Amino acid sequence: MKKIEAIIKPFKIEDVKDALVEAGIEGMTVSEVKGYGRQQGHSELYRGAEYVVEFIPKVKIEIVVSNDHYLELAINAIKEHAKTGKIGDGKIFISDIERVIRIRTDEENEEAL
Amino acid sequence: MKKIEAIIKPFKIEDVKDALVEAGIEGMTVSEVKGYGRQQGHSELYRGAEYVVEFIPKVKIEIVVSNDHYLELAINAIKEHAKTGKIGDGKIFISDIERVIRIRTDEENEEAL
Amino acid sequence: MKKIEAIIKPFKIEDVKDALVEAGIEGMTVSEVKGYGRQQGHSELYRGAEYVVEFIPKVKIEIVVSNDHYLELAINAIKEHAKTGKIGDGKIFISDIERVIRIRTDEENEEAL
Amino acid sequence: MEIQYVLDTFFALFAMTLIIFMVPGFAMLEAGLVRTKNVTSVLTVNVMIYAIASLSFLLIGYEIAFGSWEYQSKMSQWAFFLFQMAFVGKVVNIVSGGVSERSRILPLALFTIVVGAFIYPLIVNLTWGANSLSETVFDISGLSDLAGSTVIHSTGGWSLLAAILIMGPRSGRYREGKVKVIPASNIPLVTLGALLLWIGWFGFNGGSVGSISTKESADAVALTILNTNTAGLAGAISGWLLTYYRYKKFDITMILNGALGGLVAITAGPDKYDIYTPILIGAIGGALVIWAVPLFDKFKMDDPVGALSVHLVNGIWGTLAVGIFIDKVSIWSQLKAIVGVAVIVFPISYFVIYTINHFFTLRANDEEQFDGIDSVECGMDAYPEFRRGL
Amino acid sequence: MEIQYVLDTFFALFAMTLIIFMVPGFAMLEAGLVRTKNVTSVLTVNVMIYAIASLSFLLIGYEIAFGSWEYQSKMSQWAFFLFQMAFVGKVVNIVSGGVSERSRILPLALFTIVVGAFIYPLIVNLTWGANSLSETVFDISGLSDLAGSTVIHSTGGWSLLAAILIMGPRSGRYREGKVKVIPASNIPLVTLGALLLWIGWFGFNGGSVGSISTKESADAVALTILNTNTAGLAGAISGWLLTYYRYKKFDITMILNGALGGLVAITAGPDKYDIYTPILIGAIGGALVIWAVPLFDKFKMDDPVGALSVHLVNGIWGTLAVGIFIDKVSIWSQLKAIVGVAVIVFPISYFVIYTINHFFTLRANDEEQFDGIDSVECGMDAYPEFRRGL
Amino acid sequence: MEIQYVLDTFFALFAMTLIIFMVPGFAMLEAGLVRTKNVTSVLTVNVMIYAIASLSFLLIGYEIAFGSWEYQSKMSQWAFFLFQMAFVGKVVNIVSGGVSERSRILPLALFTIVVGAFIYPLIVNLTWGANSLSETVFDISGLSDLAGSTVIHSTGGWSLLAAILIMGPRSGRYREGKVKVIPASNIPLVTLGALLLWIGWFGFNGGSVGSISTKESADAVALTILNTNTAGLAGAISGWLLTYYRYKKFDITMILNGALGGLVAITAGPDKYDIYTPILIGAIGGALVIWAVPLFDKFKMDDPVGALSVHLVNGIWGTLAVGIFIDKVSIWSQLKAIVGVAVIVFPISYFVIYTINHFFTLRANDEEQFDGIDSVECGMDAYPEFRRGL
Ligand SMILES: Nc1ncnc2c1ncn2[C@@H]1O[C@H](COP(=O)(O)OP(=O)(O)O)[C@@H](O)[C@H]1O
Ligand SMILES: Nc1ncnc2c1ncn2[C@@H]1O[C@H](COP(=O)(O)OP(=O)(O)O)[C@@H](O)[C@H]1O
Ligand SMILES: Nc1ncnc2c1ncn2[C@@H]1O[C@H](COP(=O)(O)OP(=O)(O)O)[C@@H](O)[C@H]1O
Repeated sequence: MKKIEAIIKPFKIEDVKDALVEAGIEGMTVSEVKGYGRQQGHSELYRGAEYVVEFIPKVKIEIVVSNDHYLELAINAIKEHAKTGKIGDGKIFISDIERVIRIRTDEENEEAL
Repeated sequence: MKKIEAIIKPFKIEDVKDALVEAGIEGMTVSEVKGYGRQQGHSELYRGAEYVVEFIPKVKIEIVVSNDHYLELAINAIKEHAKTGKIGDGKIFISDIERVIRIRTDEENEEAL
Repeated sequence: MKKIEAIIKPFKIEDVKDALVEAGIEGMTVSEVKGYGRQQGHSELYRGAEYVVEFIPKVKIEIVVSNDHYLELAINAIKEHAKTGKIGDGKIFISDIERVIRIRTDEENEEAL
Repeated sequence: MEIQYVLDTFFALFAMTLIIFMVPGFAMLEAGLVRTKNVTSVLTVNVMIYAIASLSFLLIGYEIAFGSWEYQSKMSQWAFFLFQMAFVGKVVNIVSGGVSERSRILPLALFTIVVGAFIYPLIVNLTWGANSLSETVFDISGLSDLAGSTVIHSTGGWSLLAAILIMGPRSGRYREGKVKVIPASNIPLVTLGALLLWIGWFGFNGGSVGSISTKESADAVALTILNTNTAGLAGAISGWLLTYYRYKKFDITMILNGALGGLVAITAGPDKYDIYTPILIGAIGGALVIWAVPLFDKFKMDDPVGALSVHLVNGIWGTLAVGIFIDKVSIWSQLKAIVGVAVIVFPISYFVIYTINHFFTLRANDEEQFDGIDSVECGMDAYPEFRRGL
Repeated sequence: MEIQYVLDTFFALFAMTLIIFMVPGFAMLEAGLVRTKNVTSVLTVNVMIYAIASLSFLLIGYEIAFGSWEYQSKMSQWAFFLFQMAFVGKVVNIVSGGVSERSRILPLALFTIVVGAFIYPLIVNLTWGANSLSETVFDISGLSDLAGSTVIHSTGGWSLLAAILIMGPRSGRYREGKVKVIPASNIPLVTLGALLLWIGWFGFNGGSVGSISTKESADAVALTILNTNTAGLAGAISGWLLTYYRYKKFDITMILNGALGGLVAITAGPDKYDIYTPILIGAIGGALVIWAVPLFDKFKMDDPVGALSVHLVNGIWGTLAVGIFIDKVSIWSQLKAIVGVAVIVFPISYFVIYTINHFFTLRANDEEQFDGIDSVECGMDAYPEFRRGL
Repeated sequence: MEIQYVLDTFFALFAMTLIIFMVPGFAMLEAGLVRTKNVTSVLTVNVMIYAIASLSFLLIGYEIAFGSWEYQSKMSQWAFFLFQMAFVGKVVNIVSGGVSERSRILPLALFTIVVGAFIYPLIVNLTWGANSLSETVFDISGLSDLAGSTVIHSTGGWSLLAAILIMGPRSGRYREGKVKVIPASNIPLVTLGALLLWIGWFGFNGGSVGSISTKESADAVALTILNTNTAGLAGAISGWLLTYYRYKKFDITMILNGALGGLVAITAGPDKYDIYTPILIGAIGGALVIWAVPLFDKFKMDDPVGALSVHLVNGIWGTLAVGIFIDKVSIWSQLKAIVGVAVIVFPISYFVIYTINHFFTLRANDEEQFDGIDSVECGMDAYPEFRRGL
């Protein structure tokens, strides 16, 4: 089983979620993070002084999938719908998951997804 | 060493933490996330229009354990105390950790846990 | 490719970020978490009753690096700049990443970092 | 006589002060109703409106409205001015509230000058003031409107209608035939703001009686405040029952909008009713809000704070109500004035806003709206330390 | 004479307006003290109380309390009514505050009708008003209570006691013999609310003098406001010193509750003391709050806002204090009235709440409490964009 | 005569009430301007200042200022006291605001006693009051200062200067020659607070006329309030134009500080100007704030709320302005008083704060500042459920 972690721009989350659901991905976990990268933060003004907010709000999506088929579907859905072409679109990281348990039913692995 | 990531219902966090501590797990990291899955979001009302909040608040617990003994203890503690039997109880994901460092002492791996 | 997850004290984030950037690490993702460990939470007062806030605010830094050179650089930067010597300095976890994609360009792996 | 002069001056200052509480009132109400990313700009606009509209009225508008600074002599002319000045900003507040979350600040400031210096003073001139068009076809001075159901609220409402037609809805609000719900970000502020407005209304309507220094006028003031309050109570309750009846939930934004609707509706004649009629007028006012809010949405007239429903719809209803319930007041004079104000204010506002929009672009574009007006126009978050959820 | 009529009318309207600031005052105080998940419902309840209690008093309660609308002729009857009406909601506010975070809205609304139309008017009748039971054993009109230490605050307190006994504590509040601390969610709102209440008290007590139009009454009003304020100051300071002495920390919720305790305690006789006695009365008032808050917790009487300690305990203390410090006032009449109000209000309230509870279930169940009353009853978050922490 | 006594008493109480709205005004303004981790302690300090300063003035200060309780007989002595008492806390508010986010509470409380009981009463004695040093070289009673540009605002400003010099900046504020920006945490509170202060100013300045009971005094009061308001409007607009001109953004904290600067500047003579001069005085006042805020930062005088710029700079400017614009007022008397107050208040304050600091350590250390004064001093978060962002 694989875990996909994608860091995307916050305003893309609705589109990406819809695309994932359409691709048959039924579960995901989302959290707010801040990113630091090539994209520059925006400058704010306060009492006559300007300053740069360095960490940029991003959304992180975590999806665990049971096989390569869904892996590719998910990656493609994210790539397609999170892209704006402008710097800061984010990254996708894939890693290995050894075991999955559904708490409600004690089901394990593929069945738990 | 293994990493346990558990997504649970927020109001179970106290119970689960107590159970983990009792099982001898001394450290954990917790964060708020939003989940999307089979559990349906609740509907809210605003100025005469109803709408559904799709992402449901969940809590994510991350625990790194040094061996299978603690792994099983932790999994059981979570399974037992996070279960309500109703949809949306959440999932447990297990993956591999290669190396651990305790920043304060520079200790590594088992000793760092 | 490796993923570094470091849990540190919140007021160290600026220093650590600067050190990482100096070490040539160009991207990272940061989030707020709460920690439970040996460090004791502080006590608060409310209407004549004292109580302990058990979960302590921490910051989690996630960095994916392409090779061992950067891995060591990053670990050292974190170890050095997050250390206060007092309990609760936090931990660094290292794990494996199989694949990385930059959403904007479709570049993969080393090129995507 | 001197003592009457003193008392009426004191009373005007008291009433004025209550109305000024409507400045934080509107500011908090609107800041609570919009999303956090637009809060700073909404607050900036509210402060700016008070400053610019009042100063425009001082420098230009007052003399247009009342002919001269010596318009009256029964109280201190400064107190009379202050009381009148307190009204001006409210007209623009109605407009700015209804177009919030998508409007740029500078063009709004320009429009504020025009309203404070010309549009509102013109309407006051024709109704409460110098009456320069008397005995022409535009003579609407037959209007019976104690504190401005038409003069203030409808005037603001027609201007807002023009602004909404020109600016369009917030981006993403109407998609594929569906209304996207955009919830208020801070309900305590909404409540605080609405309650401050409510209190301000005592000054608005009570002060409009114009004198407290005789037994009769003291009674009139007290009755006015009583009836004003009663209509607010009834509007809240009718808003409450109607939403509860339909949704089995309590929607405090609608309850408060209902109360405000009731308050607008009573404003034309609180000194004229017995103490029970305002229950009916206010309850209908509240019901009109509950009915109008989704209606305007159906026509894709996006109004984040419900200003059209509260001020325009109930401004009309309240003005008609005086004609309906009070024998001595002709419903035809009321209708004539309602229409008269509409045909003056709407086209002028439309023209002015259209022109301003042409040179300065009132509407923030979609990307700016996504990022929030605060970051584009103010460079300042309203709540920078509070983490914004998904 | 006419000028006195005018002045007293004006003054009553001024005092009434200050009291109405207590509506946002209570709303903000309570919204700040409860958890974010219950804020919308607390605000809804506060607005609803003002609307329903006032309208009930207008339609039914006022005539029960004062016999007829012509009760007095020294000021505009409408002003007199408005001033009296401003009190009613406060009684229910005391109750709703003390049972917040676990009560459903509809049954509270029903109880509000009963209090506004019957229970509170009955107590007023017996003390300040028509005095229908005069010369019976229930005659408590010997009570000396300027602005309601007993009539308002104890009445609300006894009702609240009944409500708490029937409803029980918030779920999870008392576990295995330990008190679970549930911190306030928004301290600025708590502070704003308490300070608005404080200002409202000037109107409450000052206005209760009933006239300002002679030299003597003007002095009495000024002394009343001075003493009211002083007791608040002293209550704050004593609350402050006592918590600091015990915990070496400054607990602003206790400081503010101390101030409110002092204000309740002075309310029975601020016109009668010299200018130093209120320091003592207020300081004891503040101390009583600090002492009573943990005490009620010991008896598992869960009161999220400290209403029992502020209003009931200090309502009793303040009423006794007049008997203690003022020669002309008999402490026995005071005691008789305290007990009289208790034996009238507590059983009636218990019966009414019990009955309402039987048909409509006042208490939200554990799951609803966990999710928050807002989502169950209002379907609306108070702060939907602010992410709630663990 | 009696009716004048009544009217002036009533008016003083009205004015006093408006000033008390400045208590929540300052509290909300400062709570909004500091970081969330210091909000509870800022609120605690604000409440404490009101309690302690007022009580110190009641017990000691008033007689120092005015010689005796029988100082005047034209209105109720209690009303006169209340009006004067309402001023005291403001002086300390200026100080506490300017040193917030780094000061401990207890030493501030001690300083509050000294200001309320001695320093401020001394200055009042020399200017508005008993004038004990008349015909000495310290006689500054030639000062023309209606409501305290010098007596209140400069006094507070000089004390604050002493405090800032002794305490130093917030830790981390000036690093390697750069100013670290520390944004306000809650802009709606800032706005609410500033607007409440604005309204309070009507009472401050209007009430300082001292009487409303004749035609002349009624005119003077109304003119005073009009001019006060106008200067605020002009200050807001000038603050707005200047920041917009430089940064192409709207900075509401500067707009509001500009308004407050204008209000401070007009305070010395609002009864003396015609209705247009305040536009100039206020606009310059606003501009001075915009210019002074970065200037004080250049000298590393860290003032989170801009109190030096608003109160000290404009206190001086406002006092001079009367000398400049009003023929009858000598600019030399004004200058003498400005300097006189400076050489009295600054050294005394410096000495007192230095001594307090020696025994009780005013400044929280770096670690405490990092954690926030709330957790160290109050043990209580202002917003415990809102998750604090990075
Ligand atoms: N090496 C990395 N490790 C973890 N997160 C990263 C890394 N590089 C980038 N990110 C995340 O991806 C986001 C986008 O990266 P950025 O360099 O700004 O743009 P782009 O991905 O378009 O090149 C960052 O804000 C950060 O959250
Ligand atoms: N494939 C997945 N990847 C990541 N998180 C998931 C996945 N499936 C479910 N989750 C998380 O688990 C939570 C519970 O899942 P849900 O399907 O609602 O109920 P249940 O686990 O009882 O079947 C979701 O809200 C989501 O946070
Ligand atoms: N086994 C673990 N799994 C996950 N997170 C951990 C673990 N142990 C510690 N942590 C995180 O590291 C933080 C610091 O740990 P703590 O035991 O308090 O101090 P120290 O690291 O100095 O021994 C904790 O607050 C928690 O967030």
